[in-house]
Amino acid sequence: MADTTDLTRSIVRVMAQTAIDNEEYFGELDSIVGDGDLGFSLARGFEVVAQELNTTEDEDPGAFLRRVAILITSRTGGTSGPIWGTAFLRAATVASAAARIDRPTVIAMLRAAIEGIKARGKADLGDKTLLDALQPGVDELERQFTRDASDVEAIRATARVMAQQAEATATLQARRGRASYAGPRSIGSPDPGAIVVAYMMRAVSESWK
Amino acid sequence: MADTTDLTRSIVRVMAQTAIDNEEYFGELDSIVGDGDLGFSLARGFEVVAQELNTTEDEDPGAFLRRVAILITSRTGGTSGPIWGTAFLRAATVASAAARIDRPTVIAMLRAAIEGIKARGKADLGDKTLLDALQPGVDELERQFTRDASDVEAIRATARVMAQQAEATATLQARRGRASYAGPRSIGSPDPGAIVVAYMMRAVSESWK
Amino acid sequence: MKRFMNEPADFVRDMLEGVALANPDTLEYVPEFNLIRRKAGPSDGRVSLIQGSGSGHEPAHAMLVGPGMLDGACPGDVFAAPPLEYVLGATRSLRTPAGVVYIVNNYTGDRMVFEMASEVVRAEGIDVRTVLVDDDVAVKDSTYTVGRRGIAGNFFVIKAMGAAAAAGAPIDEVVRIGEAVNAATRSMGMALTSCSPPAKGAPLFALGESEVELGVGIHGEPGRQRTTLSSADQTVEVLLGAILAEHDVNRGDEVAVMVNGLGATPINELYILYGSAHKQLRERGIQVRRNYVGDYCTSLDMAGVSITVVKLTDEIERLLSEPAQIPIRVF
Amino acid sequence: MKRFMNEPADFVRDMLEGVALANPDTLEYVPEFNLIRRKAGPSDGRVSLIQGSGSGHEPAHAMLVGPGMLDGACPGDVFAAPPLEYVLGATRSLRTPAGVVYIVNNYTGDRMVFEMASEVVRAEGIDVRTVLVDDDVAVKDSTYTVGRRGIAGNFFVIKAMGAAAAAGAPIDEVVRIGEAVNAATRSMGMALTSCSPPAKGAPLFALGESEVELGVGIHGEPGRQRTTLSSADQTVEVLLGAILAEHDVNRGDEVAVMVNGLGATPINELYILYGSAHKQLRERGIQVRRNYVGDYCTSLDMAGVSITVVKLTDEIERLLSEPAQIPIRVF
Ligand SMILES: Nc1ncnc2c1ncn2[C@@H]1O[C@H](COP(=O)(O)OP(=O)(O)O)[C@@H](O)[C@H]1O
Ligand SMILES: Nc1ncnc2c1ncn2[C@@H]1O[C@H](COP(=O)(O)OP(=O)(O)O)[C@@H](O)[C@H]1O
Ligand SMILES: [Mg+2]
Ligand SMILES: [Mg+2]
Ligand SMILES: [Mg+2]
Ligand SMILES: [Mg+2]
Repeated sequence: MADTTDLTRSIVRVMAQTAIDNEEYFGELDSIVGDGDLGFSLARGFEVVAQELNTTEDEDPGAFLRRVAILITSRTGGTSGPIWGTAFLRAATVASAAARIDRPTVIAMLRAAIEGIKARGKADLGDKTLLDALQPGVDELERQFTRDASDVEAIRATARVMAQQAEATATLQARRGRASYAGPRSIGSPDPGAIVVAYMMRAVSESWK
Repeated sequence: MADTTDLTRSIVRVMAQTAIDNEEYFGELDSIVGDGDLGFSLARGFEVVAQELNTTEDEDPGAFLRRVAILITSRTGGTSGPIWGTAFLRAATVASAAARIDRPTVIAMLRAAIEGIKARGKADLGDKTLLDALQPGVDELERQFTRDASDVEAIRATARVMAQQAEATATLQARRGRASYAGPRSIGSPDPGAIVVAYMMRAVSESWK
Repeated sequence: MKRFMNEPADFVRDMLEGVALANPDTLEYVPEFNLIRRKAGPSDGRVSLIQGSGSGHEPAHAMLVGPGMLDGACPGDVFAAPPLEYVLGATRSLRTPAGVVYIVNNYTGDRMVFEMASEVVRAEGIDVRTVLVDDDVAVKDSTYTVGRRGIAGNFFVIKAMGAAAAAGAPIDEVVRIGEAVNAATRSMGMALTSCSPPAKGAPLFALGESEVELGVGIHGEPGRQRTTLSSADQTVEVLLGAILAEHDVNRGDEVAVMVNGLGATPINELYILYGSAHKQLRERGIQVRRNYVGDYCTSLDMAGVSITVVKLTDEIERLLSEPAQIPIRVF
Repeated sequence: MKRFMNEPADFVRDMLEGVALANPDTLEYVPEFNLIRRKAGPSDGRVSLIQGSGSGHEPAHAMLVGPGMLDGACPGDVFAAPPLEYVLGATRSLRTPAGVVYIVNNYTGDRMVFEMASEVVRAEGIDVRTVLVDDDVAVKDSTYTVGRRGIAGNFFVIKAMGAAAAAGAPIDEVVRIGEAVNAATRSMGMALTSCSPPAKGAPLFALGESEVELGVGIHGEPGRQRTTLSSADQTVEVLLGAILAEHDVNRGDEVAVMVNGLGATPINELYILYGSAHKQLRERGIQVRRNYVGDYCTSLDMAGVSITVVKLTDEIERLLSEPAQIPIRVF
C-alpha cells in the first residue's frame, strides 16, 4: 500500500507544482474569453495542497485524496474550486472502496472524477470545458491498459491525446461556464481548463521514472 | 462721431470674429500649461458681443464700449471674463470722457485698459500674461503715432511687435494665473492670452483699409 | 495599467481591511474568510443575509453590509467566486435560528459553491435558502445557456430583503421578497474600456477608439455586440430599449431606475445619462419614482455604465424606502 | 477619449438637468445661470450659501446643494469660473435678509468674478461675504505665488458652514466657521492619468506607463513633480507627509480624513489607500475620528486621488456630524 500512496502523492505533487508554476500563463489563457482568474484560483488551491503534502503522514490513497479534495474545494475560488474538488472527491471514494489501486481501479477513479465534474457542472462532452481533454485522455489510457502497454508508454500516449484534444477545443463554441457568454466569439481559442489538465498530464508523464 | 463709432465697432467686430474663429486653437494653447478653457470662454463671450453688434443702434464709442465691456464681463467665464471686461470698461470710460477719439485718446484708452488689467489681475509686465504682448504693442503704437506714421503703417508695426512679444513670452516663467502653478515648467511655451491679443491685432491690421 | 495597491495578491485583503478600519463601530473583518460582517451580527429572531461573489465589483458586496442590508459578505478574490471555506465560515459566523439566506449572482462558480455550502450547513442544522439574481438582459435566458447574469440589480434585491429581514420577516417571506424583486428587475450595461484585473496588470480585452461593448458583463464578459459609441441620448435609447423588451413595464407603471457606473465613469456623465433615461421613460409614459445614480456594482477600473429598471409595486417601493446604513455614505 | 455625452457644448447643461430631474422635490435648475438651487430656498432668517467654480469637479459643487449644505451652485463651464451674470443671478435668486456667503476656491478667475459680483450686489443692498478655500499644499503659499489652491477640502468648509447656517447662525459666525475649517484643512493629490476636457476630447497632459503627477491640481495643473508610482502604502506616506508638514496636527489630535477619488479611480482602490492612511496616522498617534472615502471633488475622468486631513475641534466635529441632504446619496 505504501507504494501506491507514494505514487498518488507524487502525482498530486506534480499537478500542484504545475498549477503553481503556470499561474500567470493559465490566467492569461482564461483572460482571452474568460475573466482571467483561473491561474490565481488554481494556484491558491494547489499551494495549500503542496504545503499539506510536506507536512502530513502517509496514509491510504483514498484518505489522502479525500483530504486533497477538501483542501481544493475549500480553498479554491471560482468555478474551479467546486469542479476540481468534486473530481478529487469522487476519485477518492472509488479508491477507498477498492481493495487495491490496480489499473482498473485507476480507470474507475478517473471515470468517477469525470462523472463528478459532469454532475457538478451540468456539463457534457463538447461543451468546451476541461472534460474535452480529460475524457478522451482517460479513453486513451484505458486503451493503452487494454493492450498491456507499459506505464510509461500508456502515460505518454495519454498526455499526447490530452494535449491534442485540449488544443482542439479551440474549434468548439462554449456552452458552459463564463466562456459561453461569448457565444460564437468563444471559437478560436482553446478552453483554459482543458489546457490545464493537459499541462498537468504532460508534467506527470515527464516526471515518470 | 459716426466715423469713430463705426471704426470702433468694426475693430470690435474683428476681435470678436478672431475669438470665435480660433476657439479650438486658443483652447489648445491654454491646455499646454493651463486648463484648456480659454478658447471656449472667449468664444462664448465674444459670440454675444458679435450678436449685439448686429442688433444695436449706433451710439457714441464710449457708450458702445461700455456695453461691450458689460457683455464680456457677464458672459465670459474663467479669468478671461473679469480681465477682458475690465479692460473694455476702462477704455470706455476714457472714451466717454474725451471730446473726440483722436490718436492721444486711443493711446489713453489702451493705457487705461492695461492699468485695468494690472489692477484686476494684480499682475505686471513679465508675469507672462497678455500684458506682455499688449503693453509693448501699445508702446509701439504710440511711437508710430509720434513719428506721424499712417494708420496702416502704425497698426502693422504694432501687430508685428505684439506677435513677436507674444512669442517671446515662451521664455518667461509664469507668476500669475493658472500657468504659475507649473513654475519652471511653464517656460517653453507662449502665454495663450498674449497670443490671443496678438492674433486679434493681426486680424485688425489685415482688415484695415 | 496604473492603480493604487500594494501587492496584487493583497488587493482584496487590503481593501477589506480599509473598509473595516473606516467603520470600526459597525463592521468587523475576519481575514480567514474574507468576511466583512456586522459587528453586532443579526439578532436571534432575524433572518441573516449573506452575499459571496467575486471581488472587483465594489461597493458590491463587501461595502453593502450593515443594518437594513447584508449581515455579511465573504467575497472571493478578484472575479473569483469565494472558496467553500469562506462561505462556510461566514455562514457559521452569522447563523441565526431564523435562518440564513444566500443572495447569489447567477454565475456557474457562485452557484456551485453556494450549493455545496448549503448542503454542508444544512447538515449542521442551519435553515439555509438561496435567492438567485439574474437581471442582465444582455444574455438570453434559455435551457441552452447558463442563464442571465446577475449584475447591478442585486442592489435592489439586497435592499428589499434587508428591509424585510430587519423588520423580522420570517425566512419564507424574505425569500419571496427577494425573488419578487429579482423578477421585477432588468439591467444592461455598456463598456467604453476594459477592466484590468490587478494580477494581470493589463486589460482583459481591447476596444478601439470609438468602439464599445454593448451588454458587457461585470467581469469583462462579452455582451451582445461591439458597436460604435454614439450620443448619451442614443446610448440610453439602446440600453433602455433592450431592457424594456424583456421587462413587463408598461405605460402608467412606476419604476426605480439605477444609472450605475462601472468603476471609472465620472458622476457628471452618469447624470447626463440619468437625464436622458428619465426623459425617455417619461415619453413612454413610465414614471421614475426612485432613482439611483452612482457606482453600485462595478467591474474594477472599467469605464462604462449599466442601467437597471425595477418595476415598483407598493411593497417593493416601501421596502426600498426603508432606512439602511452601509459603508458607502457621503457624510 | 470616449465619454457619455451629447454635444460637448451641452455637457454642463445636460448634467445639471439630470441632477434636477433626479431630485425633483428638492432641487430646481435655472438654465439661464447654470444654477442648481434648493427649491425651497433659504428661509428669511437664514444665511444663504453659494458656490460657483468651474464644472468638471462633480459632485462638487452642483451636487452639494441641499439642506445643511449649499443653497445654490452656479458652475461655469468645464474648468471655467462662472461668468459674472451667473453669480449675480444666483445671488439675487437666493438672497436673504440674513446675508449671502460665497464659498470660493482660491483660483484667479473664481476670486475675480466673486469680487466683482460682491461689488455689484452690495450696491443692491445685499450683505455679501466671501470665504476662500485654499487647502492644497502642493502649491507654496507665498506673496510670489497666487497662493494655495482650493481642492477637495471645500467639502468640509461647505459642510460646516451649511450646518451653522441651517442652525440659524448669523453671517459673521458662519464666515468665522468657514475660515476656521479652511484653516484646519490641508490636502494633496496625485494623478495616475490626465483628465480630458469634453470640448478638447483629448488628455491635457501625458503621463508615462508608471509615471504619476504628485500634487496635481483638479484642473490638471502640474503639481510638485513627476515621479514613479509606488505602492499604495508609499503613496499615502508621501501624500500624508506633505500634508502634515504644512499642518498643525500633532500626536494626540483627532482628525477627519478624506480619501477622494479624482473621477476614474474605483472605490476598492480608495479603500486600500484609506486603510494605509488610517494605519499611518495611528502610528503617528493621530486618531481618525471621521472618514470620507469616495468621489467628492473630481477632475473629470482623471484617475487619481487626493487626501485631505482636517484637524478636529469639538465645534468642527459637531458641525460635520449634523445631518444634511444632497443629490449624492446611496438609497
Ligand atoms: N459548467 C462547467 N462544467 C465543467 N467545467 C466548467 C464549467 N464551467 C467552466 N468550466 C471549466 O472551468 C474553467 C474556468 O474556471 P474558472 O476560471 O475558475 O471559472 P470562472 O472564473 O468562470 O468562475 C473553464 O476553462 C472550463 O474548463
Ligand atoms: N492674474 C492675471 N492677470 C492678468 N492676466 C492673467 C492673469 N492670470 C491669467 N491671465 C491671462 O489669462 C489667460 C488665461 O485665461 P483663462 O484660460 O480664462 O484663465 P483660467 O482658465 O486660468 O481661469 C492667461 O493666458 C493670461 O494671459
Ligand atoms: Mg475564470
Ligand atoms: Mg484656462
Ligand atoms: Mg471567475
Ligand atoms: Mg479655467
